[in-house]
Amino acid sequence: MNAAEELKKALPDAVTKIGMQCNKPEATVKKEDLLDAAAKAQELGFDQLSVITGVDYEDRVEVIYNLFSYENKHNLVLKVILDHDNPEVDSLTTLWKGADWLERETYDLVGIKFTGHPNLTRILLPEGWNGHPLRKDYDMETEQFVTIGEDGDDVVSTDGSNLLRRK
Amino acid sequence: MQTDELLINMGPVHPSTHGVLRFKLRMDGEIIKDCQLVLGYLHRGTEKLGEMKTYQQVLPYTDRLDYISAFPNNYCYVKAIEELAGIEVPLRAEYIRVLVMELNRIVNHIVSIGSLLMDLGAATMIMWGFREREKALQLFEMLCGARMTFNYIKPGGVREDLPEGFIPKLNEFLEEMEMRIKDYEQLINSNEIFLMRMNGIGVISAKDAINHGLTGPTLRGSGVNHDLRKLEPYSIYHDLDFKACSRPEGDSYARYMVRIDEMWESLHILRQVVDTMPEAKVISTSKYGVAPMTGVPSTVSTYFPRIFTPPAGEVYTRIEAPKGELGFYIASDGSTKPYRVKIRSPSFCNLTALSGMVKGLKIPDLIAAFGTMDIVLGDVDR
Amino acid sequence: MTNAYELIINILTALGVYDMILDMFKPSGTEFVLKLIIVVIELAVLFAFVLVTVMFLTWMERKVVAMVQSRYGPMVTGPRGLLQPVMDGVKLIGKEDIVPAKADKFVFNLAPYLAFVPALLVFIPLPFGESLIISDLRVGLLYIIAISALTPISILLAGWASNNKYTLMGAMRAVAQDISYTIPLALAAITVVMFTGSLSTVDIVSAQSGTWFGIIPKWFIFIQPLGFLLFLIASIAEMGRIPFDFQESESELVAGFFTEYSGMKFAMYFLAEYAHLFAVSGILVTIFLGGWNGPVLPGIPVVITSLVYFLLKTYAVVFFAMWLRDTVPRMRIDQLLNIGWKIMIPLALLNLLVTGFLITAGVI
Amino acid sequence: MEKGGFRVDSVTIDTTKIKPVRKTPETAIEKLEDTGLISTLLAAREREGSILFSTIDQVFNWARLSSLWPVTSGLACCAIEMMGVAMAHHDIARFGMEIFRASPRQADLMFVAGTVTKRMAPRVKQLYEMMPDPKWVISVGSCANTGGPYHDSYSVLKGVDNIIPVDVYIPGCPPRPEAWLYGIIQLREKIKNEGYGATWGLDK
Repeated sequence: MNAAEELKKALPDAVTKIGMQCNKPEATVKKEDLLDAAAKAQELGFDQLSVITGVDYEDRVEVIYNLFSYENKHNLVLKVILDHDNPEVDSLTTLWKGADWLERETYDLVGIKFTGHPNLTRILLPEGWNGHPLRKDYDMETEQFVTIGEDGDDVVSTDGSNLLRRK
Repeated sequence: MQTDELLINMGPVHPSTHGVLRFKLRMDGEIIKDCQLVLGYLHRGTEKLGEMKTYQQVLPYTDRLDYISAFPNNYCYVKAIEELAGIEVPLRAEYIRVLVMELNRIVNHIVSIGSLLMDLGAATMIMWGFREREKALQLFEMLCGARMTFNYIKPGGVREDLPEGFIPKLNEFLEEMEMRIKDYEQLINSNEIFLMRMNGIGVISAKDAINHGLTGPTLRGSGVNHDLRKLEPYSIYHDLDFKACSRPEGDSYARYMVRIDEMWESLHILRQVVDTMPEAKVISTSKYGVAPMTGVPSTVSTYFPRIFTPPAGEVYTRIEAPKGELGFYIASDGSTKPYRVKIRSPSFCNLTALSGMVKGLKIPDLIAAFGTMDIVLGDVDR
Repeated sequence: MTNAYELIINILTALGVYDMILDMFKPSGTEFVLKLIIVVIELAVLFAFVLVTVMFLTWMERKVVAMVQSRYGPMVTGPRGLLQPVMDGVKLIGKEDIVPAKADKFVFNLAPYLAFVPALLVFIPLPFGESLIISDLRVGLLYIIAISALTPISILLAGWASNNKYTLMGAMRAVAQDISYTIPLALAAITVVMFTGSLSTVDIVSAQSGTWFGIIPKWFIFIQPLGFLLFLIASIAEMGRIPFDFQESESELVAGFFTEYSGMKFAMYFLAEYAHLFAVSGILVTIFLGGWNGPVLPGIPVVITSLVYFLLKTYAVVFFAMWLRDTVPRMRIDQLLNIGWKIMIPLALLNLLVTGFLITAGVI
Repeated sequence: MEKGGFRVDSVTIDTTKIKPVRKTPETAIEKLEDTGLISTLLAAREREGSILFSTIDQVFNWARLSSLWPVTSGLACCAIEMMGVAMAHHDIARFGMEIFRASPRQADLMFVAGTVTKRMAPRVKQLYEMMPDPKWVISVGSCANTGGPYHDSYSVLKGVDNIIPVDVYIPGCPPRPEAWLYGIIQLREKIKNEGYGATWGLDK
C-alpha cells in the first residue's frame, strides 16, 4: 500500500482521487480539507515539504505539494484543484515553516492566495507589480519599471522616463 | 539601557551578500532584533522563459540558475525529461555525469568556503581556492568548451565523450586537490579566531532544520544525515562507496566542516568513477535518438533530436546538488514546449531559516551564518 | 649631537659654511630666522620621508598580499609596479570631491586633516637613528601615546559628519577599540620606562645598547617578553588592521567610517593609515627591539648604519603586520573588547606588578 | 546634449594635416592665423579641451588608466568570472586593479557584471551616480549588453546602456577572463586618448 492509499484510507472524504505523478504516489485532495490532509501526512511521517508548485491550466489552477519522509524514504504528492479566477487555499505555514516562502513565491508568480499565511506579500517581484507572470494570460507586452521609493523600497510604474536615458 | 532602534539596509549592493540580496535589519546597537530578507533583485523569469522555449532550449537556462555548480542543474532538468519521456541512458554517460557533478561539487565547496573566509576578512583562502578552481574549470573546458555555463548534459546522455587526455589530467587534479584540501584545513580549521567566529553561531536544531525545509550541507550540519544520493540513489550512486557527511552541532562551524568532509568524499567518489568507467557510447539511441551515422565510432555523440515531444504528464525530480536538494517539476501537455517548469532551488529554501537563526546576534555573526548557508542569488531568485 | 637640528648644524660646520651663514644673520640680530629655516627643512624632509614611505608601504602591502596569495600584484605601472602608488595618488587628486548633501559639511571636511596631522606628529620624537630625531622630548613616550589617542576623535567626527549608518557604526567601533587598547598599550610601555627611568625615546634606545655575553643584544624584548607581546597585539589593534580592522571591516560596514569620502580626503585617510602603521612599528622597534642599535660597522658613519638598522627592524614589523593580515580572519568587535578588558589589561597590570617587584628586589 | 548626458568619444585629429588656406594676411587676426598658432590651438581644443591642459591631461590619463579601482558590485553569473579575473590565475592586480572598493565613492570603474533586472536597474543607476567623476563603466556579458538570453523575460532590462552610459562592452555568457582582460585593456586605451574637457564635462 503506497502513501496515497494510506492517506485515502485515513481520510476517505478528503481525498477525491489517487494516482501517480510519474513514479510518486499522488492524492488529489479537496481544497477545504488540505490542512487536515497535510497534518495527517505529517503524522504519517512526511516531515519534509519539498516544494509547492502552482500550475495555471487556464480552466483551473492546481497546487501541487511534494512531500518526503526522511524516515521511511517515501514520497507523497498532494494536489488541490482551485478555481481559476479566484484561487484560494489554506496555508500550510502552521505545519511547515518552510512553506512560508514557497507559498509567497506561488502567490507572487501564479497568483494563488493562501489564507492564513502570516505575511502573504510578493517575494520575487516588487510589491505593486501588475499581474502574476506565470499565469497564461499574463500581459507580456506592457513593460513595467521599478524606481526606488522612500526607505529603499520599490515603486512600480509603467513609466520609465526617470530611469531610462533616452526613449 | 534603552536606545533607539537603528534600521539598516544591507544590500542589494553590499560586499558580503554574495550578489544582490538585501537585508532589512532592525538593530539595537550592534545586536540584530529583526532580520528581514528582501529577494528578487535577480529575478529573471526563468520559469516563464521555460514555458516559452522548447525542451532543449530550456537547458542553457538551467546553467544560469546556480552558476557556480551548473552541472547538477543540467542533470536534474535532463533527468526530469528522461523520467517523463522514459529515455534510457547509456551507462558510460551516467558515469561521465557523476564525474562532472562531483567535480562541480568540489568547485562549489571551494567557492563557498572561500567566500565565507573572505567575508570574515581573510582573503587568502579564496585566492588559493580559485587557483584550484581554475584547474577544474580547465577540465570542464576540455570537456565542453565552457567554463561555467556548460550545457553539456543533455537528454539521453552527454554531448561529447571524454576527450583524449582527460583522465590523466583529472588524476593529476585529484592528486593535487588532496594536497590542497590539506592546505585549506591547515590554514583554516585550527585558526583560533576562525573558531571564535564560527562556533555556536547561527545554531539550528535538527527538527527545525527539517521543518524549514533545509537541505544539503546546511541540513547535515545539524546532525541530520540525509543525503539524496543515499536516500533515493539516482544515476550510478548506488554502485559507489561513499558516506553522507554530517555533524551534530548545527552551528556555522559544523556546516563549514561538512563541506570540507564532502570535498574528501567527492575525491573518493571521483577515484572510483575513474577506475570503473565502462567503455560505451555516451548518448542514447533508443526511442528519441537516431542511429549513429556510418563510419563514426559508436562512442562519439550522435544526433539527438533538437525538438521532441515527451508524452503529456507531470514529473518532479530531485537530486542532491552541492547546495542541497535541487528539484525540477515539469508539466508536459504533449507539445514541444514544457507547459510548466518549476524549479525547487536549494538556496531559496535554505535561506528561509536565516532570519530565525540570526536573531539576537550581531552583524558579523549574520555574515558568518549567511556565509555558511552557501547560497547563490541566481538560484534564489531564478 | 642629540637631534637632527644639531646634526644639520654639525654638517654645515663640517662643510665650513655654518659660520658664513651665521654671519649673514648675526648683524641684524635675526638668528632665529636661521633657526626657523633649519627647522622647516627638517620638517620638510620628515614630511617627504613619510610620504615616500607611505607610498612604498602601499606598494609593499599589495606585493606581500600577492605573494601570500600566489599572485604577482601590480606589474604594469613602472618596474614591478613601483609607480603604482604614485599613479593612485595622482588619480585621487583628480577625482571629484563629493560631500554628501545631508552631511555636516564643516566637520566632514575637517576630519581627514585631523586624522592626517596626528599621524605625522607621532614621528617627531621617533629616533630614526643616532641623532636622527626631530626633537628628543623628555616625555616622548607619553607624547606618542597621547597623540595616537587623537585619531579616534577624527574617526568619530568623520563617522558622525557623513550622516550614514555604516560610517557611524564604524566610528563607534573604532572609538571603543582605541580606548580599550590604549590602556594595555600604555601599561606595557610603562614596564620599559621602569627600567630606563625616563620617558625620552633616546634614553630608551641607549638603554638597549650593548649585549649580554657578547651575543644577545640588550633589547627589552628579552627582559619583557610578555610586555612585548601585549604591546604588539595592542599596537596592531591601534593600527586597525586585520584581525582588528573594525573601523573599516569591509564585508560588514562597506568601508567603515570613510565610506562617504572620495578623492583627496579618502587619500588622506589612506595616508594616515599607513603613516600610522609605520609609526607604530617604529615605536615598537624603539621600545622593545633596540631601536637603531646594531653592530657597529667600521668605516661607515653611525648615522647611516643606525638609520639602516632602524628601517630594517621597522620594515620587519611592518611585514609581520601585513603577513598577519593575509592569514587570519577578522574578530568580532565584542570578542575584541572582551580580550582587551578581560585578558590584556589584567595581564598588563600583572606584568607591571611582577616587574616592579623584581626591580625592587634587584633581580633585574 | 541632453540632461544627464552620455559621454562622447573624444575625436582624434591629426594636427599636422590641418593646413590653413594660403592667403596674404591683412588684418591682425589673419596675421596671427598665418602663424598656424590658432589652428593648432583649435585642433588641440577640439581634441583636448584646451591646449594648456594637454600635458596635464596626459599625466592624469596615465594615472587614471593605471589605477582603475572597480566597485564591488556583482549582479549575476558574470560576477563569478569577475572574481575569477581578480583571483590568482588571471590577477588584474597586475594592472593595479585589485583594490575592489565596496564604497562607490572611492571607485573609478563599474563592472556591470550580470543580468540587470528591472528591480535592480534603479540601484545600478544610483550606484553609478554615487561614483565620483571621472568614472567608467564596462558592461560585461550578454545580459548587461542587450538582455542576452533573458531578453524575452518580463523582468529583465534590455541592456544596461538604457540607463547608464557604457564605455566598453564585453560579449560572452559569461565572458572568459581573457575577454575581461581584453576589455580592460580596451578601456585603458580609451582613457589614454581622453581629453580633459571630455572627462570633466567642460566641452558641453
